[in-house]
Amino acid sequence: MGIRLYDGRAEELLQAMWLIRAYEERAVALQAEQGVPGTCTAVGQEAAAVGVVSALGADDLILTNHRSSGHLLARGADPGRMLAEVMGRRDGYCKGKSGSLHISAKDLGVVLTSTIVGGELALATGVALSQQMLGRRGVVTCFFGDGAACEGRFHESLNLAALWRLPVLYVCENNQWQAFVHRRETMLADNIAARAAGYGMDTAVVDGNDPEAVRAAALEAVESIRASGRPYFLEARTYRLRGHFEPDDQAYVDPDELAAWRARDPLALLEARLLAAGRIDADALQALRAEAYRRIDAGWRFAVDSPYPATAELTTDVYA
Amino acid sequence: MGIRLYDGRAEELLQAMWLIRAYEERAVALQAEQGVPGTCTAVGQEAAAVGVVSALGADDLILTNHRSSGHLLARGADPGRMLAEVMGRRDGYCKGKSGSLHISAKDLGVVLTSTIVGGELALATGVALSQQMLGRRGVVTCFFGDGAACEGRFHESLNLAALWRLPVLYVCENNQWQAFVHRRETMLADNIAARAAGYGMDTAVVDGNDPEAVRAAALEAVESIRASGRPYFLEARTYRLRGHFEPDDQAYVDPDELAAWRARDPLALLEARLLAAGRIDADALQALRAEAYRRIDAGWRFAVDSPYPATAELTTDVYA
Amino acid sequence: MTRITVMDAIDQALAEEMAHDPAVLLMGEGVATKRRALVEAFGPARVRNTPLAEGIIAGTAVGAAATGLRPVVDLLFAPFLCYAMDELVNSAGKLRYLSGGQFDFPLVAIAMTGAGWGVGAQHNHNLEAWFAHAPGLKVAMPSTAADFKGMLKSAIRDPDPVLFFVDIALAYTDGEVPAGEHLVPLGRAARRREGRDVTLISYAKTVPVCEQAAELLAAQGISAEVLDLRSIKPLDEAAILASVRRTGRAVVVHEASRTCGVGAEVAALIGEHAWDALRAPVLRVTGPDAPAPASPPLEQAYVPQPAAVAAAAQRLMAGAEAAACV
Amino acid sequence: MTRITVMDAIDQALAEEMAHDPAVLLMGEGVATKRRALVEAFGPARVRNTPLAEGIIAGTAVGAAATGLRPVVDLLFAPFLCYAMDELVNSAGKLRYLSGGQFDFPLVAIAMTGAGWGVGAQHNHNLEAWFAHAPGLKVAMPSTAADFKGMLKSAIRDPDPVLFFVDIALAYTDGEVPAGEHLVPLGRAARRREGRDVTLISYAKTVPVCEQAAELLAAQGISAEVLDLRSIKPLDEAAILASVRRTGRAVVVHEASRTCGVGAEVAALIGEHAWDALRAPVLRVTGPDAPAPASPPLEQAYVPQPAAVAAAAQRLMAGAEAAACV
Ligand SMILES: Cc1ncc(C[n+]2csc(CCOP(=O)(O)OP(=O)(O)O)c2C)c(N)n1
Ligand SMILES: Cc1ncc(C[n+]2csc(CCOP(=O)(O)OP(=O)(O)O)c2C)c(N)n1
Ligand SMILES: [Mg+2]
Ligand SMILES: [Mg+2]
Repeated sequence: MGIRLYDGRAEELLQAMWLIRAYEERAVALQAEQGVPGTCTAVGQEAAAVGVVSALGADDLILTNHRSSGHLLARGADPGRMLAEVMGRRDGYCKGKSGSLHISAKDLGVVLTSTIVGGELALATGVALSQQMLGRRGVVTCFFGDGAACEGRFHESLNLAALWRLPVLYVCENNQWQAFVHRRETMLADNIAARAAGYGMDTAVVDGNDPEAVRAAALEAVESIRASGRPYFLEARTYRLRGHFEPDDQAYVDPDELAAWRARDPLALLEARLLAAGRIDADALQALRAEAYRRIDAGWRFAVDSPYPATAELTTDVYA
Repeated sequence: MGIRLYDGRAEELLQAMWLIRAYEERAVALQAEQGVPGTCTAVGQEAAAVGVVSALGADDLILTNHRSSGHLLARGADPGRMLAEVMGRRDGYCKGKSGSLHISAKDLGVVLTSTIVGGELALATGVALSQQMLGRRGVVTCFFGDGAACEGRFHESLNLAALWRLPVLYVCENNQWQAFVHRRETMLADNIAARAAGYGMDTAVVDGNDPEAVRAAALEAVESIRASGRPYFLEARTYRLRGHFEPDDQAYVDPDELAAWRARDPLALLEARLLAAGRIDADALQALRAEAYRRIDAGWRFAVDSPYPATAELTTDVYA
Repeated sequence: MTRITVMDAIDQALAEEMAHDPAVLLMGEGVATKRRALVEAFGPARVRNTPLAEGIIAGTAVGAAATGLRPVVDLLFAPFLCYAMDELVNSAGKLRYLSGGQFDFPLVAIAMTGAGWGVGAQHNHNLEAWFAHAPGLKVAMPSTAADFKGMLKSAIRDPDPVLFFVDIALAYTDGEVPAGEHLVPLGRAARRREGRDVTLISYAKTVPVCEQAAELLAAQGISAEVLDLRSIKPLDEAAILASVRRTGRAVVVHEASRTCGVGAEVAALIGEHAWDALRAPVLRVTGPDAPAPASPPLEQAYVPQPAAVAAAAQRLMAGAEAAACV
Repeated sequence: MTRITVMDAIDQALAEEMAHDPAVLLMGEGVATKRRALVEAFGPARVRNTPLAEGIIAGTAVGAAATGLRPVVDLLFAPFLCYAMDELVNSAGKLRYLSGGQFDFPLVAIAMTGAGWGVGAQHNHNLEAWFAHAPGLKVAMPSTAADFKGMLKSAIRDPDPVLFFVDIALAYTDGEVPAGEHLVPLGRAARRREGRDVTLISYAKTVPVCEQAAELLAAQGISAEVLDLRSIKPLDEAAILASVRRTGRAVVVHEASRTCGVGAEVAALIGEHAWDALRAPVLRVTGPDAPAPASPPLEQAYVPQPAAVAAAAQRLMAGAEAAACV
């Protein structure tokens, strides 16, 4: 499976979002029922991932973090190889060595995933410097959370990217949570984009639960970067509908807040809009969902059939 | 010698500034002529140091960095013990173990000096947390440079201080240089205070070469912190008139820029203003300068008479 | 005596020390969320969630420690300490010395470490040797619930900065903890099993591994002593040397990577100071010089196994030549 | 052969490698100010002053290395590496492995280290053991101008991340450097002096200390071999073992703190693999487990001295018992 490119039809976006949702449901079930290691799910954040990734071209690169499944799947990653990686199998994207937390897929341009919060921010400037110095056209999209925006690297990365005019699209998925701490407990300001503007880059804040809005904002951002050579900051306001890392009972979450955001589930929102506007019918919707679950089923079968790596792999890949 | 408190008369400020200037001239000469280790001099920045420190009370605390002599001397530090420290003698403020780069003087409330750029920013929040939790009144003044404002800790420190309402007076001495790199090469913005405002604290920018202006701004800042319990950010715009660390030929400095700032030497500016307004006469000025040099001479004699620490000191003070 | 898990032992230590000394406070990403009982008992000012920024969490602790508080910071997983090295090493470890003794730094930094959760090398890296190598710090890494409680309490009362590592494989194991005030001093090893022929020296999760190896060895008529270092710095040199002087042989075991690990230090120390008593080389059984993989079977292979420890001891018993061909 | 200083050797290596490979670039706080000749030769895009932020300098290097460039970063003084540990250790050291080999990280991080300038422990801290302990990194620490040049060139060409330490006491010493292309491989020790009775093993500034100690010993009829490790990781185990197998005795010398230092590793290795050949314990002569003081006489006392090294060797010659009473 290769890089997935989008022409922007709503069905494409919805399809990608359902693939992510179905993938996460499987990952949750595998953890709960089969003792597969837990994962950080992107449930609730599908629109942000798909909206941004759908705006990227084949040359563009992506850096992501611990909550990467949406970015990977939207980019065309094979759910089978992702599940194999989560399960520590040989056919995972990283031979099972990464597990769920640092999946990179170089062929898809998803490079240098770091689960150190802030890690992706520190590496993105270097990837963008390569693009700039080697005359490559692709924009470097760096996904990170509101938590990462508290790390010093946020400041250092944005300052350098602005100063050196590096082609970075910073995408902050502000999902209101930083593991078990609410964003409100970590910063006075309500939005992160305002800070980014202080470094001298253009910024936008978008409803992260509306994939069409995110896509439009991301297209504008990418265009701006290609035209100006300067970085751009896009904040997608969204919500982490499940816990931080499976399993997580979310006992610490304010039920009203959670309910309010559940009512804004990005898949339901998009479906309702499309149905209301007659842009899709119920049968097509049904088929699209079924296809997503079918693909995840097939992926899961692939993953369980994949063997564990040989013990000798313990010490390979350390050095070139 | 104890903490020096100021009633705000211009002679007081000028006297403190001359003491710093005379001290630095001696430190430069000792390095050049006697092989004493080099220092980071505060020549050109005397007004910023004296203006801020003169606004502090006896309970207030100071954190400083590698370029600390102005802050220490303004606070009442004994030039003899400072020179002894620079020379690695037993009677230095830190028994000779610090050398010039990390001089603390707990008795004066000058605590936890770190020469790691950004170090003072990371420690200041903790000192302020102690003040807050232990019900102490003193404001924590944290001196740092425009370079430190590039480190991630700047972001982390300001964010936390604003969030936890810590009584920190951040004083950025923006002296246009970060060792051998001009500030322009490190950030797009021209001033640092604008960024600080983004964390949710009051800010002010002041002419760092005018001690009366700095003092007025610092008094307002301290008052604001005491009243609101919230941090405050004060940027003093000034210039490093000598090199980064002695010896330094400043070959990399734009001569026009240097000349323009030399013309704004803070001591000369204040003297001219006082003379013009009849607030001081030439004799008093002369006496005041002579006294500064006399005190530095006496300090130097004290320092050279101080023995080196015993070799056993190599491994004392590591643990409590 | 009551039987509690290591996690509960840590909770008890925190609660007791917060009750014992109002200067103690706890900070970290999620500590107030995860330890509601402490928040309720001691209030939100003393149990603080923080922004996601290890550097300033540690820096705040260091600054607070020097000026009257006794902070405990939970930095979550050991690799995240990489963001706090300046504060821990350059400030907490050096500013007492560089200031000529003007400041003390009574703080504890807790971090989880070690294989067991399949989370990979950015969450699992045994870094205790770094902090042992850096001056001015102390390092504790217990293996039993009782020691977790007693050493954490001692660490909180200690006037110096202590890195306190929690091996995640031990976190939910349980053990007997004495009732009432229970303090275990830093710097003292514990003999977990007596033996005559060889000393197995270890700490944290590989202590039980050594105990199992000792069982295997016993079945072969080899009497192995098991020494739990508990404290990496200060290191209980006297206990190490006394044991090896008796047995004449030693295997040092830990999960951390071999090169410049604690095992190197212990082996070098024994060589220097118990040379005359040694009947065979000191061997090391350690994790590899590789990052920790996430894949469960690989992760298990990363951890020293009882059979490997027993095999090393057997080689020592078979004679120096066999031992040298490792 | 021409005689140049270590600083010039570094300059030459940088200039030659930048000419040799257009992917090489140099970044750091002040590199463009201090190395005008390189800026003129290769342009400002390839020789870049940076903001004062070690973390992002290192992170940028790591990201760039994985995607086609070969960055060299000057991080100034070793303690400042504390701000870049995540990028160096968690990213450069681990992401090759964690990605299943998808990325290479051909980068060099240069840092000054060691006593000599009276600048105190926040500018002077020998941290090479940390990076040897962390997986996936290489560590070079030469002692001669020729090696500084030849090893820096090799480090820049190496596909893996290399920490390259410059002992400040050596920076302005000079030495012969071969004309023309001069590459010294990583991972190979150099015998600086042949000897029969004892091997003095060291690196960086303490290599000349060992050479002086060997002179002192020669005057007493003791023939000391001096081995310069040059590369801390990979470590030239074969050379170490071969020498000790010949002499039967070893003293390991470095300025870094003792606990868990490189000396511990070398001593442990020798014990494990040359036990049968050892005629006496392996001794260490190292800097203390204390921060480095600024005071000039204290700072000198921090550094291992020739007399101390010679005394250790004499104790070994006097017999194992004397040696063990250190
Ligand atoms: C440096 C570091 N600190 C802490 C963690 C543990 N951790 C993993 S994800 C996470 C929350 C991250 O919050 P955010 O950046 O907002 O991303 P989100 O999980 O919400 O997508 C934390 C604390 C980590 N992986 N790295
Ligand atoms: C973390 C760190 N990086 C680099 C240095 C070396 N250094 C010492 S002072 C200095 C410049 C600091 O600039 P700034 O913060 O503006 O303070 P100034 O020297 O101008 O007063 C540098 C790069 C250091 N001490 N610490
Ligand atoms: Mg978040
Ligand atoms: Mg400056």
